[in-house]
Amino acid sequence: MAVRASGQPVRVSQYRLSVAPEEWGRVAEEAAHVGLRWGGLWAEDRDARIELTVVLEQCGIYLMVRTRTTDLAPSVASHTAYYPAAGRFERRLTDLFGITFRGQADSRRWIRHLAWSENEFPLRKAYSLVGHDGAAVRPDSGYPFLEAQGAGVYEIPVGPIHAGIIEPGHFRFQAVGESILNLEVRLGYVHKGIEKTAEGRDPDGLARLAGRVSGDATVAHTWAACMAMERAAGIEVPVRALALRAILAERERISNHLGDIGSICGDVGFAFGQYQFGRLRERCLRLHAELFGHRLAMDTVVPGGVQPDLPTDGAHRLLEDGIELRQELEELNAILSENSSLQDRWCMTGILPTETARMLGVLGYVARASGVDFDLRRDVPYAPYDTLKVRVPIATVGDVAARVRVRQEEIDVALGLIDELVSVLPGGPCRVPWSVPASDAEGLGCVEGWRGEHLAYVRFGPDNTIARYYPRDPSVFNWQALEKLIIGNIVPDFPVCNKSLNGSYSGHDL
Amino acid sequence: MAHPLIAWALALLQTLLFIASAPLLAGWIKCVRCVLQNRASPSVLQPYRDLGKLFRKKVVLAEEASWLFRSTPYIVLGTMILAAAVIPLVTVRLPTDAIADVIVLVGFLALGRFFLALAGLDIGTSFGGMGSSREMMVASLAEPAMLMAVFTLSMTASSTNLSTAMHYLLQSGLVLRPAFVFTAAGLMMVAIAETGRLPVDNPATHLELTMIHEGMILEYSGRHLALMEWASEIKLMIYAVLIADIFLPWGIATRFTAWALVMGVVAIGAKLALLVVLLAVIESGLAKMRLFRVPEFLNLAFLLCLLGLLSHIILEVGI
Amino acid sequence: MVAVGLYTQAIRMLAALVLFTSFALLAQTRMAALIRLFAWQGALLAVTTALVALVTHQPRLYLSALLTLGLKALLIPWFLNRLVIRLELQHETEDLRGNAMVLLGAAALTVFSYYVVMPIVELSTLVTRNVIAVSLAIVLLGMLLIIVRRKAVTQVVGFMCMENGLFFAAVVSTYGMPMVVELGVAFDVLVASILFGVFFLHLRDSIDSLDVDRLNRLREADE
Amino acid sequence: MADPNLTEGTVLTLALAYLAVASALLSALVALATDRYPVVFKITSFVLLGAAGISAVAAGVMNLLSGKIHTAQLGLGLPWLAWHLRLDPLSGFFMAVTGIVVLAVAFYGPAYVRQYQHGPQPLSVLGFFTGLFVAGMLLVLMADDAFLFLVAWELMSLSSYFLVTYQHQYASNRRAGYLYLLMAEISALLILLAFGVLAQFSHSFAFHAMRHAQVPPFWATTAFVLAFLGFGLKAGLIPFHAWLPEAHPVAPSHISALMSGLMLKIAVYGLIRFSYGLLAHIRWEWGLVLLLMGTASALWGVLYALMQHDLKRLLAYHSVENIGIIFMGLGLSMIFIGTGHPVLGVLGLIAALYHTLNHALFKSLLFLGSGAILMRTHEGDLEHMGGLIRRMPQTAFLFLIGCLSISALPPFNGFVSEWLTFQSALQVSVLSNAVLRAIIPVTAALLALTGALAATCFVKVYGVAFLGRARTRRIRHAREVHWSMRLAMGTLALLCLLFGVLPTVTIRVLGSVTKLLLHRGLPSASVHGWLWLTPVSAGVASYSAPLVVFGLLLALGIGYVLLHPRMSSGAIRRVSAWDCGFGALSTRMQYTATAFSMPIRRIFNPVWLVDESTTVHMDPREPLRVASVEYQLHIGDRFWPMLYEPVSRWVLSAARYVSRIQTGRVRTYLAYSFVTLLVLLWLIR
Repeated sequence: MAVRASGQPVRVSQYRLSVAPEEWGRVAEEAAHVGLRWGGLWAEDRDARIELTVVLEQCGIYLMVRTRTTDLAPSVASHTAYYPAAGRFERRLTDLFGITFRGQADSRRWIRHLAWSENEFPLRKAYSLVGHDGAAVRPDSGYPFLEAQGAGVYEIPVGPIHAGIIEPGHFRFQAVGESILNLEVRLGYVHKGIEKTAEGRDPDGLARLAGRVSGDATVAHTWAACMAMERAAGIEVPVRALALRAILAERERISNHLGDIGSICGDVGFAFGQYQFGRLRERCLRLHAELFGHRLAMDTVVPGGVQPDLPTDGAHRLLEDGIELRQELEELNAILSENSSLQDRWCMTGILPTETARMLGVLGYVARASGVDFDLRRDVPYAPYDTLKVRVPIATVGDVAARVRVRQEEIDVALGLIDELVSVLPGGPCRVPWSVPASDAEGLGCVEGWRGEHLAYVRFGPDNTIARYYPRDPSVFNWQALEKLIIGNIVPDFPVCNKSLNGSYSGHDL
Repeated sequence: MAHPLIAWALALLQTLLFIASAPLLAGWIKCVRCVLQNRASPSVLQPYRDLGKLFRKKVVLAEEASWLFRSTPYIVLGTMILAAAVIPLVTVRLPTDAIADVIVLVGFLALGRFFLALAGLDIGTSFGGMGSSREMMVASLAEPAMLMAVFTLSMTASSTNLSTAMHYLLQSGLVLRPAFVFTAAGLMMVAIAETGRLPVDNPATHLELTMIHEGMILEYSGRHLALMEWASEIKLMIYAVLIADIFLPWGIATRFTAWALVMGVVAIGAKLALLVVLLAVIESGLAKMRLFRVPEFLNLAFLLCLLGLLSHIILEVGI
Repeated sequence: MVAVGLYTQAIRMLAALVLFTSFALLAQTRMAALIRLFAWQGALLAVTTALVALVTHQPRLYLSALLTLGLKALLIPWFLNRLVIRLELQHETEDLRGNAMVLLGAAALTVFSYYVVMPIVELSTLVTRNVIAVSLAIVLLGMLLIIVRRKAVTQVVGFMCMENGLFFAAVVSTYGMPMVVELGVAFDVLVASILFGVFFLHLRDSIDSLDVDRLNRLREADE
Repeated sequence: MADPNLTEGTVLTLALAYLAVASALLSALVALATDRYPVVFKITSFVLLGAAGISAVAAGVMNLLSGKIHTAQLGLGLPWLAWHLRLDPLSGFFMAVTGIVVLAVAFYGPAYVRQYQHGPQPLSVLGFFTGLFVAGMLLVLMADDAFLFLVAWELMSLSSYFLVTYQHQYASNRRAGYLYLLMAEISALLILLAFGVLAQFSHSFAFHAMRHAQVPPFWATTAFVLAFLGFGLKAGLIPFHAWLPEAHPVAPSHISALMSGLMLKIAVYGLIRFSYGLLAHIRWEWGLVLLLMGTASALWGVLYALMQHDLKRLLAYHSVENIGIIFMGLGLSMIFIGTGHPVLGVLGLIAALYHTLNHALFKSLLFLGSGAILMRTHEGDLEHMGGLIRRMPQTAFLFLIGCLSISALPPFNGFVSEWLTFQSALQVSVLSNAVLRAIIPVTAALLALTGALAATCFVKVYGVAFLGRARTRRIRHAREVHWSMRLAMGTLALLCLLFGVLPTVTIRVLGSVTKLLLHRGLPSASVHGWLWLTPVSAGVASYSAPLVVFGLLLALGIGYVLLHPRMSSGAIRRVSAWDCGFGALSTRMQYTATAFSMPIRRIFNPVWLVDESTTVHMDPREPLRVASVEYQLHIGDRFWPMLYEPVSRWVLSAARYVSRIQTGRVRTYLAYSFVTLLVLLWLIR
């Protein structure tokens, strides 16, 4: 492979590589051969040429492989033959940029519903944001789902509007009676144009936007975006801010896991668990509101540090809360694990085998419950985790019960980390002033959010403006796992399987 | 025995009381459940408000709905009222009790369910069909268990007429019947399955894919929905009254005096209130079963009823 | 309806409950729950013995009741439980396909034992004679449990269950066996359970499973 | 008994019966001419068939009401054995049932057979054999000697064979017909043997001689077993049912109605005639066999029916179920008679007879309904139907009544007979045999399971075929059938309701049958007036169908009046069904028949031979990507590999063994003949 290794390290763990467009397919081939993890793909319209970047990772080292094509509607080889997860990224780029991926098995539209036409490409520079009326768009009912054949097979369409208060997404089951033969997920209902909106913003503006990519992972997304910007600008964040960011991230992890475990109980009709865990989550969120001024701690992470410093009694409150939470959880977890009717629903439901998990490149607790042992905080330690010892809970079965157990243990680990961080919370400022980066400066932020690895790519344009922002939510990979783990299960087990995964619709759709 | 006209009037009154207090029972269950889950509970009268609201609302029908869909709420409610009419609530020996015995009662419930399941299929959506299919699965396994329980009762009292049987039980005084212990347990399980309570169906769920009862009535609105809700509340009441009256018949009026009738009302009220607390406690500790565990659950119910019957034959008759 | 004494009613109720525990044993798949049920059966036996002692004024039956309680409701279940924990079988469940058929078969066995016992019942003069049918049924159900289950622990429980049936018959119909016999039997059972425990440990070590169907490998016939 | 006191009633009743047979035969003859003169003769043939039906009903009802026995001898048949004919309440009852269904078919036929007019097979064949078939059934009912009985039986079997193979262009029909013929002949052989056993002791083939014969218990049981096997085979009892779901559905629908609705009942008649009428002492063990076989048939039949998605096949399996229920009633009756409780025996017999009547009505109705669908849509597969309630509203309504009746739901007729069966089963406390006391309630619970499963099955049938949306173009363009067909179905539906609402009257009339067979009726059933049905006594059980209907109508009426749009909240708004906001519900998103019965299949899985496979093809270009999913399900009858295939293998190998004598040389055959001749001469020496 003719690789022109022009890369100088951004950080020790990140490298860049450029290849010719015709070599694009071989990138995947070689990467798969070596066993690299495929971590995301984005494109950019630079001077009427498309620049494609794929992120690959192994052993904590990130490799950004890049190619520049000669026109705006290029045709490059697809990566799907080696990395099935690439399919949705590529279909997305086809919809947004008009790039053709050769050799792709699935060329149906993905992110595009009927809001813009087939010949419009919103992420090209030429596409203007103004001049579009906000009229309601027809539902995209003509999307060609896979139809299972055979007498007695029927389809269940569920969503985009669901009975519960959850985000919109369409699930199309091919089923016979209660057995699910196949499932296709159709997303894109909450495509908000995050990437286009980001263009031209200043760093503070981008941080605010990143916090709104996916509300439940606001700290993770903002941190990833800030990390990317700070790396691009070469800013050293103060240690106190780093510690506070980690505390925020861990608290986010705890509150979301609590809420999800409650919902997983609720989805199998175990109201006791639902309300108890719901109560604990609410307590968490109220403490956030008191300490950080926002229930979800939105906009607390800012470029160069953390915005409101922790109140003086904050450390004490956090420690106290941790102790109480531990006590309550100890009781509740015992009740959950001893309730055989509950365990019966969770065990052996929605199994994601390790091999499938690896092939799809799933992340976070979904991966860890299926035996894929990867956690950025331990394997690619970024400050302040580089000074901490992070225990990573692992399960191998890959069923709902395993995902719940991994989450329960992650709460425990997170509580431990918070204790450690709070007890040695360094002093000093919690924000440094921003220094304007050079034009074209770029950075890649990698953060282990509560769902898993968040990536954020930022490239600056002139005058401290953002030229390109791409946040890659871990959900993009995890959503694909849902389609696999549900096969062979029965229809009424779907809600609990889905909730145990809990992909972000918004984080996926952008 | 009082004058036939008075008896018929009493029967009518009892039926009205039965169907009018059914929402109260449903409200009471919700209350108890909330208390058990550390939640603030709605008023006991909330089901009445819900029904009132639904009755006032306009009906929105699916384009595909046929006459069967529109008439089903009336039929379902009609069968439930009919079933309620033949169950002794406050007093035994009313003329309505003879219209149908307990097997016919099961038949009424089956008739209502037949139409309910058909209505689920009428619109042609997958949720309705799913609900119907599941409902019929549960019903077809619950019905034999229920009849087995009924057989034990009727063999003990040598009558399938509820009123006569209860009268017999009252007359024979407090007898420890092993058969009834099993039958009561079996019938409770059947009741849980048939009225769509946890762990068989989750009455509080709105997840389309897991619903049984709610799936079938998904397309109903306005007064149709009100009728359906009311019917399901009456159904719950029917099972509760059956269990309370068969296994704890004491307190029910055997004469038509005012005092006896008042006592009858108080007694059944107290029994139902307690029974519901028991039900709520059971519900709170359980998750909903996986759909294909439900047959095992009902098999167990059937087995219990069968054991009841066998222990009746072996331990009670052969003496 | 013949007026029946409270004692008879109570004995019948206990008989029915013991029978029920036997059925429940057949229906139960979880090891821990199985052992708990078995303990309950033992406790019910103890209560029955105590009741008979109370009514017939035989103090030695109280001792027998205590012995039953200690051994069958506490010691053996505790021992089995420890064994299960040691062998890490707590969450183990047996695959019970066609269990409905087994349960129906169990019901048929109950009817059958009644049928078999009928001539004896007609001869007997004891008020509790019908209980003999139940005892026989419990024995037969224990045997059924041994036959249909594959896990060795379940089979031990089935064996004990058979013994319980015999004991029940002895207590109710003849007001208990002589003390010496009882002590001997109790001791035998204890020793048997310990032997089983040792046997399991060896079984697991040698064939790496407690699935007794695996013992098929030991037979010499070619397959 | 044989005294022909030629009163006016006798003459009239017998004349009506003769008329019925004669018109059926005439209808057959007339039908032969239809090929040349289609319109006139088609009508005439059916008019004659209708006349046969009317006169059969008249003869039967007159006989039932009078309760008298009418006998006659015809100078036909063998030299030493004239044809003995006899009409008594039992045959009268079955004749009336036959008449009703034949009448309905006669209404239904002319419009229905139009579709065969230009088919490859001549219409005349259909009409000819239909006439013969009906005549055969009527003659079986009138036969009073074994010879005539068997002649009529063969007439019935053979003519129906030709009806089954009417559309013999399809190989499956030929195969079904062959199987049917084979089973029918085995059945006839067994019946012949059963009569032979009795004739041995009565020294006559006439039934009146058999009635008075002293048959030792062993031979009585032998005769009963033979008769039970013979008639059970013809009735489609498990495990002899395999021919039934093959043969009944392939015949034209009105013939299916006759076969399922009537011919199976003739077999029931045969068994009742044989065991109650000819064998003097009924033993309870026979009853137990009947009860157990009946329960097995009922359960097996309904479970298999649930798995079918071909409408007529499904209905055929339901016939197995209902025959099982009838046999359960008979079994209970025999158990009670055999243990010395004749009153309860009457109850069981009445339950069985009532169910016979009911099954004839609703099964014919359902087969005629399926014929209506088939005629308009050429579609027999439930999976392709849907939404017919909008295209064929009246047929849909009538079919619904059939579904309600067969599902044993009050206040329709099927419920009454099942209720009576339950009541009969619940009287077990009188039995001293404890095992019986334990078994009977369990069979009753299994009957309850059967009923509930039947309801499930018909929710499936009605829901998938008539409700929802049309799945194919043909269904979308279906239209209502001719009024005469609707009239036929309507009559049957009305009768379904009537016999459900007026059980007391029916039971009183049925009393003359039980008086004949068991010398007592069931006076307790209607002792409280026509309004109250109290099979044993008012204290034990009571049911008032008229009041139930009244109460239901009252509740519906009040509800409707109170809640009618005018009274309450205004007009009804129509919108499209809830689609979760996706916007395109298609017919693929409807629940299918296979899907509907899937939970039941999963629960009772060992019952069937399930061959289920899901083939998933992955896309070669992308790992993990599903390119296509194909699901296949085949449900087989376990009795094929368990019983039929071994038997057929055995027969084949036996035949191969025997075939060694087949040399192909003429002289050898002559030698065989010669030896046979010698043996015969030696035998008759």
